Amino acid sequence: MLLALKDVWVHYRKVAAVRGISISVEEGEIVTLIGANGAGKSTTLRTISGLKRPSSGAIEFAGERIDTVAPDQITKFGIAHVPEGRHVFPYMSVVENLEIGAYLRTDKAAIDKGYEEVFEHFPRLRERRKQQAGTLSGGEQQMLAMGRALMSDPKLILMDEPSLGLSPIMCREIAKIIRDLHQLGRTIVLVEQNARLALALAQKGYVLETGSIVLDGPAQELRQNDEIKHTYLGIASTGEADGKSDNA
Amino acid sequence: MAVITVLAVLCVIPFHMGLSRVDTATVFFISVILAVSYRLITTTGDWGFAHIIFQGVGAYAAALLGKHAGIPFIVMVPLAGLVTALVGAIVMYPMLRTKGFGFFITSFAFGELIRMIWVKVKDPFGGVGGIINIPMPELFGLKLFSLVNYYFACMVFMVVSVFIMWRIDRSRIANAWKAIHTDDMLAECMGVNVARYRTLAFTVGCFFAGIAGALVAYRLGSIDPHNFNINEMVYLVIWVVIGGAATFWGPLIGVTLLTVVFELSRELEEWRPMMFGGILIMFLIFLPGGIESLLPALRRPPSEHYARFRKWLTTLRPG
Amino acid sequence: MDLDTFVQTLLNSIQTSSVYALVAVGLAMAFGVMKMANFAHGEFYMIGAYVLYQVYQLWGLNFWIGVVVAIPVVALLGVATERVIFRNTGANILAGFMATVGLGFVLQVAALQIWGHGLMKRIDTPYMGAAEIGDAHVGWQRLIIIPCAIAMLIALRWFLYNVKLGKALRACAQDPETASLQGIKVRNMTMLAMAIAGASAGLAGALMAPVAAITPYMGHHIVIIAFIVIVVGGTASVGGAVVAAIILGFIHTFVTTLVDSTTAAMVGVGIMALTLVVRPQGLLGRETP
Amino acid sequence: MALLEVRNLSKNFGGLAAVSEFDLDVEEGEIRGIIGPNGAGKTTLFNVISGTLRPSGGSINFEGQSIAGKRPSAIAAMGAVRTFQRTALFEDFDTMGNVSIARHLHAKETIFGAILGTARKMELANERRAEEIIEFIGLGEVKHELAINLSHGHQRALNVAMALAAEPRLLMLDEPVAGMNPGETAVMTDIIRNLRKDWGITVILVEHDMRTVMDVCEQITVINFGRKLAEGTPDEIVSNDDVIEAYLGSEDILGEDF
Repeated sequence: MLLALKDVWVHYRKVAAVRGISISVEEGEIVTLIGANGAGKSTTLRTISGLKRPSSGAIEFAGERIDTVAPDQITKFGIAHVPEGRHVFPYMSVVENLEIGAYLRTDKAAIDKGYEEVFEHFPRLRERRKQQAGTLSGGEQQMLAMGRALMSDPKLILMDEPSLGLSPIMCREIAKIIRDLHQLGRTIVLVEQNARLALALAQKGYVLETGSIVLDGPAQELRQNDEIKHTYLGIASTGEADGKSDNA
Repeated sequence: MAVITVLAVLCVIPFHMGLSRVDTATVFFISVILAVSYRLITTTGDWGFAHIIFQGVGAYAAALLGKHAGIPFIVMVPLAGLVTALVGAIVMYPMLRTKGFGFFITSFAFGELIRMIWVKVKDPFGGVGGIINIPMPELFGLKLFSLVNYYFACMVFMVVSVFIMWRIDRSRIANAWKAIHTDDMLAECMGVNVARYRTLAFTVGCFFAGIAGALVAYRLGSIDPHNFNINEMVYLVIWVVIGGAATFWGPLIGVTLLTVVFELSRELEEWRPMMFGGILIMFLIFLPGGIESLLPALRRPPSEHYARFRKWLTTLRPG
Repeated sequence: MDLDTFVQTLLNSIQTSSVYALVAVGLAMAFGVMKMANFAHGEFYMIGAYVLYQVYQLWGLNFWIGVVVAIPVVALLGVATERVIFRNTGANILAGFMATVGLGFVLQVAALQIWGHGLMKRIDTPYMGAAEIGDAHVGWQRLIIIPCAIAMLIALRWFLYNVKLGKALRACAQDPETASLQGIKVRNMTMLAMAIAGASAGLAGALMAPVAAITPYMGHHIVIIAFIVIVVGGTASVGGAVVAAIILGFIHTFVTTLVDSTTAAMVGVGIMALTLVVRPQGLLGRETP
Repeated sequence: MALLEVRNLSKNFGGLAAVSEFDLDVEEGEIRGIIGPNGAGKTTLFNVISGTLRPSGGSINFEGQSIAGKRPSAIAAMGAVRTFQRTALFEDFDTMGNVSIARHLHAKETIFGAILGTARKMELANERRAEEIIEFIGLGEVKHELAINLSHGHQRALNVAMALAAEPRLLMLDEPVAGMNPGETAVMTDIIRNLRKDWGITVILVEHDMRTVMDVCEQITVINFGRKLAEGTPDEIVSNDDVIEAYLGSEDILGEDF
């Protein structure tokens, strides 16, 4: 097992944003956390990468406890975080953004290979390598944030809402790249509000509701499961909802 | 009860100490008005860097009107307050767009502008030389030139000013100010017109700064722009930081304590700025709430202090 | 204003702008990266001048050795300030500012005690003579600061845009949290910013020492100008600070020549007040280094 | 005439249209839900109506009077009061103190009144009213606790109590049950229902927690990409394909080659 969260609780002051969740990620798979907004998905990712300390529970990565590791140490373990809203460095060029992604690496040849790999996945970034990141479109910024994460040659990539605010065409492009990365053997934890998209990409899924896991299983099974729809739309149970919609 | 005791003592002491001490005590009373009125403005979260300048506005108003219009002392002091309040309200209008550090630095800019007007405009402000021969204050035929008499005049103004500000601090208006400090957007949505209330706090604070200024002008007999420079402002900030600004009593503690320290350190003349600078740094790092933040601790039982001490010890261990 | 006066004032303006730029650029660095508003920046400048006085005048070493010594000494002072003050006052800009006001007092008294008080220190001018253009003439010593300032600004730009560490510093200024996720230690970058701030203030102080009046209070005037410059240029913008330094240097010098120095100071402060009220983000907006 | 009439409202940030061509009618006595996916423009809409943001275009009428572009305090004085998504309270004051500050609109005091202490009678009336509100919201037991020491559920309830203290006719609640556990949520749901039943207050509810929205609202407006996506009863909304797609997303965009 590459990553394991064991009964993790996270609080913002008095509020429990994550209430005792346990998650396991095997090497080479895409695992998705889905749920309506406010369910605690982003908090979970921020806790894994050290931006937030869990108030209890354990996080293990490749057999090591990482729940007290500072965020600036987390790349050393091989974890890269693509934050929600992309957060590229707006006044730096595309290449400079990528260079910062490889900040802790020293092997020049490997870094150069990294650039090549990124530009292969994202040919658009090659075209715009000198452009200021802040002037890129939303989709291109998302690509850059993903490329920057790849530059650290991570064993695990955490992606927070990559489809947020993107047009369907751009979503599709991003989705393809996520699938490509998976086929090349990368392990990915994908947080998405767009549940159908996420479940189409992932092998395993967890459904979060107000900080707890309410449903989990292979993505294929979850796709068929009507419960998800009810979780998202706040309908109490299947039977009742069907009855109601018949009346409507 | 405690207040009455303090006042009684203050009434007796001028007859039992040297005249230079009486003058020091007079300055202390003026400082109290200044510090308490500064803290009144900070209750909205608006930490300015120009309060001394507004004291200067009051001083110039008193000096000019006292000299040229012949307005008597008892009328002039509150009138200087009103003039200062008016200037404060005008200056506050553009500053409303800023808050936090922006407000701080903007107030500094406007303050410097006012100060440079004094330097630049010879008529009526007298330029670098300032205004001399401010008429000697007189009250009901009593010459206030006598230090002891002036001591009592300032004491009365101090007591009345502090009492009024204390009443305001306990009112609903002050609660609205404190609400603005905590969360101005929330206060606004609860119906508090934030712009109006910030202006009100600033204006009232300036009114009392003006009173302090008039008292300074009459005490010195002559004023110039140097009386209201940035160093004086820094000392005011030090009083309020060290006493604390959260409660009404913080600045009083600060002024009292530092006046005593200042007097005791007379022989260290040259080292004094370093000492006060060091104290300011230490407080901002180790006790940002000021001395007043220690007061609740005095009420805690000793056992709790011991428990806290134990806990503090554990934080010292490495790892 | 006749032609000679104009040329004279022009030369003075360039020289003044260079000093402003050198001092303000450091203040802007510190403010841009971690919102550290350092009021003791003027005292950094003052210490730079005293270090030169010590090395050049008292020890009799070469002028340039004095300059080279002043840079690391004041840079270290900057790092110490970050570790002792800004690290503890944290996100509260105002508390950091006030603590450095206290630090300013401390440094003034320290200079007074180390180098004695009384009259201002006189330094033999290492470069005598003056450049003469028509009737206008400016002492060589005053002109030295112009190439030095340009060299320092070019070096700084090269560092920020071509060196990995400099790029990390810019990344931190733009988005500290995301920078930390890339493995950049934000604390170290903050210290680095303060070191650069100290170095540039120290350099400016050392270069100005022979022509300025060296007193423990010489930094007071310069820090106010530096704050005006960074407010007008945009508090987080190093480029803006340079542009604003040039503009204010010219305005200041010309107004001083045409009217007087008090009016010049008023115009400067007036521009700052106007900027804060009308366009709080400064001339060059939110651009970061 | 509806209590709140929003017509053709738009709000742009730079080139981005966060809300565009938005119409909304809320009738007196309604409990209206506004929902939408993350980043759909709910909070922007809310901020524009409550005066926290200025609209870029369109009109907002409350009781027939235009409130577009007015200060939040002026809008609150007219009777439309909002709460915040974040827990927003005055931490240094106790429960009573918070509600008492929120009575601001109904406790006019001048600076001279403050000095002379002439407002005592008015303050007593205010205090009684504050206690009534606190009891209604169920905070009687923690009346004298400092706000910062209250539990999260109590803090959120206090937010609503503070809004009530302004005596609104229209109460706009921004995610009142955010971060609450099921027990606390149930209590809040009851409070919202009773607001209308006992006090006749019209409620607009922006909420992530769909269960709560479906539970208490008769009419729901769905917003997506800043525009109105659907409007109707909860039953209509849950069976609306557009809404389902907005919430669950779609895998169709992946295309044939997936």
